[in-house]
Amino acid sequence: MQLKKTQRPRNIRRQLAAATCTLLAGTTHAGSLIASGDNWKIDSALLIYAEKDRVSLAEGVLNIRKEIDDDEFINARIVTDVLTGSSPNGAVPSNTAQTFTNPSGNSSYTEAANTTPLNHTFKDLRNALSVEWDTPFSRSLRGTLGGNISREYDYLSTGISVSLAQDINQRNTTLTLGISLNKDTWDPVGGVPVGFTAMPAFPAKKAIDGAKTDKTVKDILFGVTQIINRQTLMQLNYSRGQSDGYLTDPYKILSVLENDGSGNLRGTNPYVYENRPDQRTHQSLYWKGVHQFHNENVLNVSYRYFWDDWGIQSHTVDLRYRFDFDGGHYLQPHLRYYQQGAADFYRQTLTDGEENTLSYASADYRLGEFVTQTIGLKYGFEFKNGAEINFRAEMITQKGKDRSADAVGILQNQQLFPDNEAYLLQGGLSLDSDMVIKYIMGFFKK
Amino acid sequence: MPGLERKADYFVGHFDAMASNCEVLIDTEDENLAQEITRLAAAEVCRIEQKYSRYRDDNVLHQINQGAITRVDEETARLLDYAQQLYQLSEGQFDVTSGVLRQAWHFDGSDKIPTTARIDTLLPLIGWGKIQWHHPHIQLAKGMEIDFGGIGKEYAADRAALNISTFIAGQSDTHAQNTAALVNLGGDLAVTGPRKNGHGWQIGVTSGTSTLSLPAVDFSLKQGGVATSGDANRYLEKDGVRYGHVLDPRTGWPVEGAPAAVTVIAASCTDAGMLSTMALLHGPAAEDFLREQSVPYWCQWHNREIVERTPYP
Amino acid sequence: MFSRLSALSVTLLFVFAVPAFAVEPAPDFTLPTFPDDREISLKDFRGRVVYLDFWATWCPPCRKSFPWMDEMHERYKDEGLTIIAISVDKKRELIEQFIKKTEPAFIIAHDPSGKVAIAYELRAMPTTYLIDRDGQVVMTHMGFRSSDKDKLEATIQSLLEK
Amino acid sequence: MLKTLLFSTCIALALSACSLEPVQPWDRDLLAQQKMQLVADPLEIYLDEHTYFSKEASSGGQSVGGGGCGCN
Repeated sequence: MQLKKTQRPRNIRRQLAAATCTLLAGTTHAGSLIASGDNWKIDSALLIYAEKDRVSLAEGVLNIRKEIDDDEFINARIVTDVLTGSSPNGAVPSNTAQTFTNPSGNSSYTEAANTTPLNHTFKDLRNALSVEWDTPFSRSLRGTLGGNISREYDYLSTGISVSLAQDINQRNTTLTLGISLNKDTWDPVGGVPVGFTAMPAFPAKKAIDGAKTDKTVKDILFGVTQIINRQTLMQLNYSRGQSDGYLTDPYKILSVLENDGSGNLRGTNPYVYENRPDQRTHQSLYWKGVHQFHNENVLNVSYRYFWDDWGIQSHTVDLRYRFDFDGGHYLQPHLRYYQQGAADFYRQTLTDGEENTLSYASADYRLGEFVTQTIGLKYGFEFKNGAEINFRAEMITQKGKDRSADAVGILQNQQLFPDNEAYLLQGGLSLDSDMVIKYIMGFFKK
Repeated sequence: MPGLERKADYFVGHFDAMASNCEVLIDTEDENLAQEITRLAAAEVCRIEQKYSRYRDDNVLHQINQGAITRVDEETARLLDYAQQLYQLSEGQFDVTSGVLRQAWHFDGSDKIPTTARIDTLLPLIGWGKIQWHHPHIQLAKGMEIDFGGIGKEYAADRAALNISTFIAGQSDTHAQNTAALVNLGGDLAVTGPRKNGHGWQIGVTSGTSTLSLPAVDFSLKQGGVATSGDANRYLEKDGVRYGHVLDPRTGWPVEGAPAAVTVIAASCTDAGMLSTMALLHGPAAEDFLREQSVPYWCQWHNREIVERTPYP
Repeated sequence: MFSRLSALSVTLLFVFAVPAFAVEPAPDFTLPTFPDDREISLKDFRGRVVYLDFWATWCPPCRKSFPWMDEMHERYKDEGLTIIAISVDKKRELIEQFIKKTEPAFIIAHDPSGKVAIAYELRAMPTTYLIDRDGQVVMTHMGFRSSDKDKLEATIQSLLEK
Repeated sequence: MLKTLLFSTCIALALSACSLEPVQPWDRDLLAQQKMQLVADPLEIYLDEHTYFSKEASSGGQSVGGGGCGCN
């Protein structure tokens, strides 16, 4: 019954090794290599933003994107930022020193003559989390559901958003519809001031309308993205948003001048709290084009026209041009030009009695007429495994319209719009390799 | 419950599984790390034992062996694919369906040789080709059974070593990342890599027969695995003929003139195990087969009662 | 026995239920292969079941299908399955880099101009055409999701058994 | 007036889409690159939007969602 084996044994070692490799690795050797990059993506960035003599901000962002099923993603973003420094309080400079009460009402501070009065109490830590679930409904329709929460010591913002993207025209055109709803709560230091009431001289207390107040913001967006050719695509969005509730800045005040054209602050109650409408509807048209030239450089340019029923109109042009070099290096200059007109109720100062006749007024420089210009350069390096490291440096200047000719009396010699200059430094790191994720997991396990 | 023992510059973790004394040698002086690695290895080996033990009635193997159509999980599917490849590579000599022969053969040193008629009743129940295996579904004919006994221990050793490697790679400090380990499941062993000092692990092979007092063979292993097949103490003897325990699934009878035991070093413990098993199945040509594979091996023959070996390259 | 039945029923469902999958002859083509730069024609594989896949290195689901195609190749090559993966990448180097990393065991062909893609009226990346032993396209499948694997494999099995 | 403008822009875009030669699936190599995405570096855009949100009266336009802040 024995089987005679006479033929020479075959060499099977290599085939056996390949089979064993498949058995042990849990997948073919190709599998472990490919699955990695498509599954996890971690992006992180650290931003340092510093204004000359004003606020400084350090902001860290961590973004984790994971493919949980085919084409279905969970995206989570964690942001922490620390803000320190001072911000214009709305009052105009004067030829004498000025004294203001802190928002808490527990102390006061004095600003020297001929300087823009700043509120020095800003020191804030913000933590924000947003999570998005992005899933396909069919081969041409996908949806995104998002939620976000952001917490500062005096501000809480929560929101949800939903958007749908439908591909048509052989996937050359994508129609987007998005809506979002945000509910924000102010818990300002010292309570919510009553608009147009006087900022009392310490130790008197300001008139307040409760400790907390809130607002809701609803947005809707329609977009069309069109592939123009193999190298070009464009996007056009129309969006409309409505804010309701407390839209005033509880820390901003206005200087009230004497009625005599002297430009002097009035003798009693020289400062009043600002007061804005409790509703705002804004709209914007946004266009963006991305084009790749034959030398593989990419131009990314956008234009936004924004207008609202407060009378603000703005134009924003943003331009980024990416030069690719051999070996994964790239350089990307960035230019941005922003020009805005003032809100109808923007006033640099009030004159005595005006607070009783006007419905709204604010001296917040952000509602005034100004131009912001940004110039920056980014350097990036893409590793062969898909990771990327990048740095950028930018300079931002903000310049208001010179209104000294309209100013009265002694104010003609003052810089009424608080021009600003800021520097931005950012470092970023993106990873999407399995090894690194394992490393990080191991680190957290420790 | 795994135990841990401190040696000169490494730890040894102990646990019992797969009817063997199992140990893990861990090249570290960090007791917590050694503990964790031992626990990891024990967990993996026990998991595989439970999943593929033929003595249990609550696992996937039992379900398959009931003859029902079974949709199997990925791991089982890989094992079945592997079994199929082994069947093809060995031209039918290695067959995971041959376990039913145990019903006729009891290698207890006695002279109870089964009758040809008895063997012939079992032969229709043997043969990979009779199985319906279409990933991920399997169905066996009534009376057939699958037994991963010939693969299980080696597979478990490799899986445990692989899990340890993954765990080590995930460690954050460099000390832990340099840790190497050796998994030894009753003589089937796998290493995760060379020791910290860059040298291999010193391994001794002793003769399988108690009557012999041959010097142990020492060698150093940096990568891969080692496995031994065969057991000189399992045989039947009748009318002066010795029936070895290595059965040819195609005939149902022992392979004539097979070595008592074969030890092989290969890229993985599983590879080593399959090569040593196939060598046994080649009977007197076992060494021809091993030389053709150009792997280091040790071969122990009954008749000559010596261990021949190929020097470790 | 079980899987043969279920595979067949799956295929029938597709042949009859969706007109887009109606049987029609697969257009023949001749393309260079990677990495050995041979020329292959579809007609050379008459008598075998052909899994014809259009892919590109820049397409994530395409990349994701490679380990699975390797598995299918390994599992069914002896039963008569041929996998031809046609890359529509413009640049050769991209394919070279990719296959150096993944070492697929099946056939990789190159169609940089998309002429074969046009002949097959490709509408998405990736698209798979299952061609039976008589050279008829039996199934057209767009995209690659994990959940598609069972259906594709069942169709492959049924075509191999025909 | 504005609605008319918007409407006509949409029509123009739709018409241009019809007259454009569609880019075929196999020709999307460049469009698949990260640097060709509308938002090529999402974190950079997020940080920019956050910065300008707190310094200017306009915001949004690119997408919906994201959070507000009481920024200064």
